[in-house]
Amino acid sequence: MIALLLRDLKLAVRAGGGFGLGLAFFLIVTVLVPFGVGPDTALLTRIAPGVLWIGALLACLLSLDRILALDWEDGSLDLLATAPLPMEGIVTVKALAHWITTGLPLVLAAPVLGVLLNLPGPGYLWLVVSLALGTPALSVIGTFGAALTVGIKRGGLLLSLLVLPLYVPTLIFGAEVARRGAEGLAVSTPLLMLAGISCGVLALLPFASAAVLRINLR
Amino acid sequence: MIALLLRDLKLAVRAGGGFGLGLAFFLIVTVLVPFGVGPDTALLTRIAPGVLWIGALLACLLSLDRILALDWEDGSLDLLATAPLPMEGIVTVKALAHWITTGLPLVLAAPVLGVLLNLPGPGYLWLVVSLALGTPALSVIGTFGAALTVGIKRGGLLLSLLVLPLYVPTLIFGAEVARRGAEGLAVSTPLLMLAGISCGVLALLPFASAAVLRINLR
Amino acid sequence: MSLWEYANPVKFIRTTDTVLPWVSWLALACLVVGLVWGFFFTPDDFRQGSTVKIIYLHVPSALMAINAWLMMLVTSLIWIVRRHHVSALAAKAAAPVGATMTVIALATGAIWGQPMWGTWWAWDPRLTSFLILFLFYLGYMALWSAIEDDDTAADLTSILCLVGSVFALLSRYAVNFWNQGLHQGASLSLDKEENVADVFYFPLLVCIAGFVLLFVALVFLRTQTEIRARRTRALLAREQRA
Amino acid sequence: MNLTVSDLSVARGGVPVLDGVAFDLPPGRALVLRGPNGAGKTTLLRTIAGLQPAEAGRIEGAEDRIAYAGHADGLKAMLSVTENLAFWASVFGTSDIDAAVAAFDLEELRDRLAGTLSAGQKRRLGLARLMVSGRPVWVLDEPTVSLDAASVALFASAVRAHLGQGGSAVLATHIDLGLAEAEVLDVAAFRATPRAAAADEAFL
Amino acid sequence: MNLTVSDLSVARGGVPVLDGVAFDLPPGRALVLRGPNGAGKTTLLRTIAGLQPAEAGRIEGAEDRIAYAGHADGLKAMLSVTENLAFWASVFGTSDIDAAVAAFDLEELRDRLAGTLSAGQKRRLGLARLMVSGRPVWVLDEPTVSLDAASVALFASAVRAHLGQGGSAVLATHIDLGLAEAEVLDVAAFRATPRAAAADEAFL
Amino acid sequence: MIPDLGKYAGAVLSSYAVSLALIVLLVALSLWRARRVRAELERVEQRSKRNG
Ligand code: HEM
Ligand SMILES: Nc1ncnc2c1ncn2[C@@H]1O[C@H](COP(=O)(O)OP(=O)(O)OP(=O)(O)O)[C@@H](O)[C@H]1O
Ligand SMILES: Nc1ncnc2c1ncn2[C@@H]1O[C@H](COP(=O)(O)OP(=O)(O)OP(=O)(O)O)[C@@H](O)[C@H]1O
Ligand SMILES: [Mg+2]
Ligand SMILES: [Mg+2]
Repeated sequence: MIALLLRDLKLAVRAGGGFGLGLAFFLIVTVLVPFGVGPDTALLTRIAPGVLWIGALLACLLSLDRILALDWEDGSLDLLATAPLPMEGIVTVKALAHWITTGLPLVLAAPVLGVLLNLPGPGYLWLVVSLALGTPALSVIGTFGAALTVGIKRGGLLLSLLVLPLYVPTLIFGAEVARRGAEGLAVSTPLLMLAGISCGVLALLPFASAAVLRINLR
Repeated sequence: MIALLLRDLKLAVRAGGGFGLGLAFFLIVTVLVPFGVGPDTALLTRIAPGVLWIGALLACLLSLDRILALDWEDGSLDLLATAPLPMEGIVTVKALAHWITTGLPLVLAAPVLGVLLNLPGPGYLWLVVSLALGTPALSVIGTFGAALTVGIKRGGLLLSLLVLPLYVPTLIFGAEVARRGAEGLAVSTPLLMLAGISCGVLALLPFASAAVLRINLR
Repeated sequence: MSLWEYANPVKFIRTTDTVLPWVSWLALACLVVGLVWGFFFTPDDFRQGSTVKIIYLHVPSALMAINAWLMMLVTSLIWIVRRHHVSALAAKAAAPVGATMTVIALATGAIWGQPMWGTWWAWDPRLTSFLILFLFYLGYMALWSAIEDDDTAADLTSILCLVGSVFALLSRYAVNFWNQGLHQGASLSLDKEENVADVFYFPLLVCIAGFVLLFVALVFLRTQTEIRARRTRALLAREQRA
Repeated sequence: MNLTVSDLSVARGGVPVLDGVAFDLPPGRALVLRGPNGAGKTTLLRTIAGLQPAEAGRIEGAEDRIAYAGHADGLKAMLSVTENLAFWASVFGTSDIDAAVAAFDLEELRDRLAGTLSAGQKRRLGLARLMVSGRPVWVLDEPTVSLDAASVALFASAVRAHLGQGGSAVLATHIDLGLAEAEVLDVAAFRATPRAAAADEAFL
Repeated sequence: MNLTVSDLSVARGGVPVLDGVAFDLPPGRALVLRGPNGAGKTTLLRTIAGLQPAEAGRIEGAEDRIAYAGHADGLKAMLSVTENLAFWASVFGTSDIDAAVAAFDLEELRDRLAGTLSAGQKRRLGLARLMVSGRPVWVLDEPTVSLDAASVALFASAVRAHLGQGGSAVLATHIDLGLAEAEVLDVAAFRATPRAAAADEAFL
Repeated sequence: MIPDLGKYAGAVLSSYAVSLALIVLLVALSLWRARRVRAELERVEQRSKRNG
């Protein structure tokens, strides 16, 4: 398992798809939004938490197809399936590697990008907290989607389509935490919901992903 | 050339990466935005043109890696390069096929999605006009990016990073046309600029894409 | 003797080896003198108070950020037209320096903006186009690192640099059109009336000289490094075949 | 422990391909599958390796004992030869890769990225993976594709050494491997009668 | 028109692989390249096909006359056999695909999606593409990988027919193709002396 | 020693700190990599000289 995690991280760093790129995409989405909606600062401040969450979500989404598809294409997945690792372990490790290369950097970078969108002062803490709680769920759900679409060539777009609806609850509560935090309101309810979703997803979805992957392999 | 166009369209329809998916992604992004920024109607009306443009841009972006990478992986691109077609023709046809499968449906669907975001009445016409003028440029620029990253395994994220800054001028003028249109202001200056960019890009960039592709193939 | 002789890697390393210490020490001297002069021995501005001291970092880094890209554009063109390896490697070497300069300009600008405009960041055209420039740097460096074959990478990145420059210019106009800014216009030109007061002007000039020299020194050093790395790879490849 | 296949039916893409396949493979023996293109060798091997379910019949002695090598090698282009092997070794809980490197003449290529190898060199690396897996039953689908005569001989002696240590092997191939001692099974004999797949039966 | 290669040097990944390759291939003749794994056959063929530049030397009579088939077949999994062939036919400006279908025994598979073919069937389809290209010089890299004996014979007779019509062929292979009349060129003889590639020379 | 920066002390000092830190980081990284690459090259050159 650890060997698999290390290999995935090594590949992410070497193959130029690692830490930097997800981050850069996040940055770019955040930068594009003002170009789209106009430079009005008050307006940007209002939509900042939502935009940052959507940006993080999209950055995650774009890198999902690297989780399993590469291993599928070159046949490693077949070989891993015949190796003495439980399929549940494989998908969990893959999700973890994805989170480390994508989710974690996003959490760390979000405050800096908050500046670009004039996020109000108290928002930073809650933005980081909500992302830290939410991105693991995004990775796990994404792995499920990747497992669903693994046989499909360049299923990137289909993958996004399948995964986006699954992301909605996480997005709603995550963005709600960030927004309420930015406006100085109480955040406990959405925060609890977000934490609940994350825990539930982390505990249960790997089994579904493993089942789906087994079906796709045959 | 026509054979290539027809083949690409056929593949887009059959391989499940065609008309529907780009559109669906566009739809989902538009739907996610209210979840992210909150359901305030006045706010949504203000950001509607920008959000629609950004959604279109991202939908385009996500499908870029299908333009050339699939053909590269299965060796067709090598074979096409030895076929009696000029490389410039190949990249132009590829961009055209991408536009027909992605840009065109977005143009047609944008008014419907405008309703979801309370786009004000006069905005519809200019939204459609700006997208119709802008999306061909997005496809051509995207093909350039795809040609740059074609040798790189799952270069999807890198592709986005390279292409997004190139999209900035198109996005600014396009969204400006749509926004001014929605607010009932004069649109002629940004419209002219948008048209100028599109024409310039269409006329010149295929040569750069062909050069880049030749380098990548060797 | 033609200038192109310096495009020979060996010759380049030999020449820069003699020049590099001079440039480095000069850069250090200029930076120390300029910054110390600016920080300790200039008065506060009547409007901006002590924040005016930020100018000694902000303006030189902003200038270098743009000029580094221009230099990359020129060297990329040289590579495309004349295929001198040093030229491509110099472009590669300059990119991280330019990117750092851009970050410094952005960071000092943001820190300056907080007291002056009451906000860290505004979507002012000048600021925005710098952010876009930063994105171009990121993409350029990412492309370099993603391609294994050196010459292919040089070819592709120089074309990206060319195309990117055109789009960066376009963005500049687009951004200008999109938003009228807060940022002051250029006032460093020699012929204009409203130059900054001389008290600020001279230390600023020293700082600019320091940044330019620092840039030159870093590019020399990093180009040497790239050449050596390339040479190591070539030697190893030869060894492997033997 | 023998690998025993009895009355096995396999299907691909919902179409039954082979019916009533049966064989028994004791340790120390090799079985070569033959048959024309499209006969169903790949399908059979994937079923034995547990990558797809059987339509009918039983496979015994396969659970957790199989090292499979298919048409694709599962190499990571951006990892070196050593790294690729070491990864599979640690996945399979073994650690010694030197024997495998030596057996397939990869010494000189140790530090090369797998992506820069030639077709035959890649294949050798893919086969070396079998040795680090430490599994007793090798299930190989056209293992000698792209290999030159010398490498085929290397491969044959690796298989022979594996058999000598009490392992066994099932191989599908079109060419002569120089494994005289191996039994040959022609899968064309088991060609399925045209009928619906199990999954379709409910609709007929 | 002959395909004339003179004093050709080819490199892969910046490393010179072959030096001083020279041959002359008149119409109606075939040339078989041999050499151990990693000798540089693929590199040589790609250079001849114009997919990568030569380090030095000249290739004449190749421009727009070559049909290349490499390790990958360039098939679209979601198009049927007929559609795949028809596409390449119209790209090369020919239109008759029936001869190719017949020559490679694809009649029965005509309407199957290429993705559902077995390895050998895919390869046959890939080779059938050569016939619809209408190009006189075939440049083939290990064309018989995955083919069974019957298909190899089909391939050999297709090559022979092509030669009979005044075409020519350069093939790299490790196995015997049954093309007795072909000349053999062992590329191992042209192994490059260890030196830097042209691109690296400036650095040495 | 440090001049009176008034209410803007934080801004001025932090911008100096950030910029100098970035410059020092860049210079240090460049020097470090230059050293490493130079040593590596020397090693390889020695070896290839010894081997002829
Ligand atoms: C993050 C944001 C900023 C960026 C990217 C930025 C960029 C630049 C650039 C590129 C220049 C050189 C332009 C030229 O000489 O033509 C410049 C000059 C200057 N900037 Fe900024 N700036 C930023 C924020 C600020 C802020 C907040 C202030 C102060 C309120 C400021 C004050 C100045 C001054 C006084 C100059 C010198 C102008 C001159 O005389 O040339 N900048 N800036
Ligand atoms: N979706 C499908 N529908 C119908 N037939 C299919 C489908 N997928 C595969 N087949 C057929 O199943 C058969 C078995 O294929 P398999 O890959 O097992 O053959 P093989 O013996 O490995 O051949 P080769 O020697 O060419 O590799 C082939 O005839 C193939 O055409
Ligand atoms: N980036 C690289 N660096 C060093 N050597 C390389 C690189 N890429 C390829 N090579 C070597 O170039 C040689 C030629 O490879 P090529 O694929 O042409 O061989 P081949 O004759 O086709 O072999 P095979 O029969 O295995 O297909 C091989 O020895 C390979 O290892
Ligand atoms: Mg098979
Ligand atoms: Mg080869």
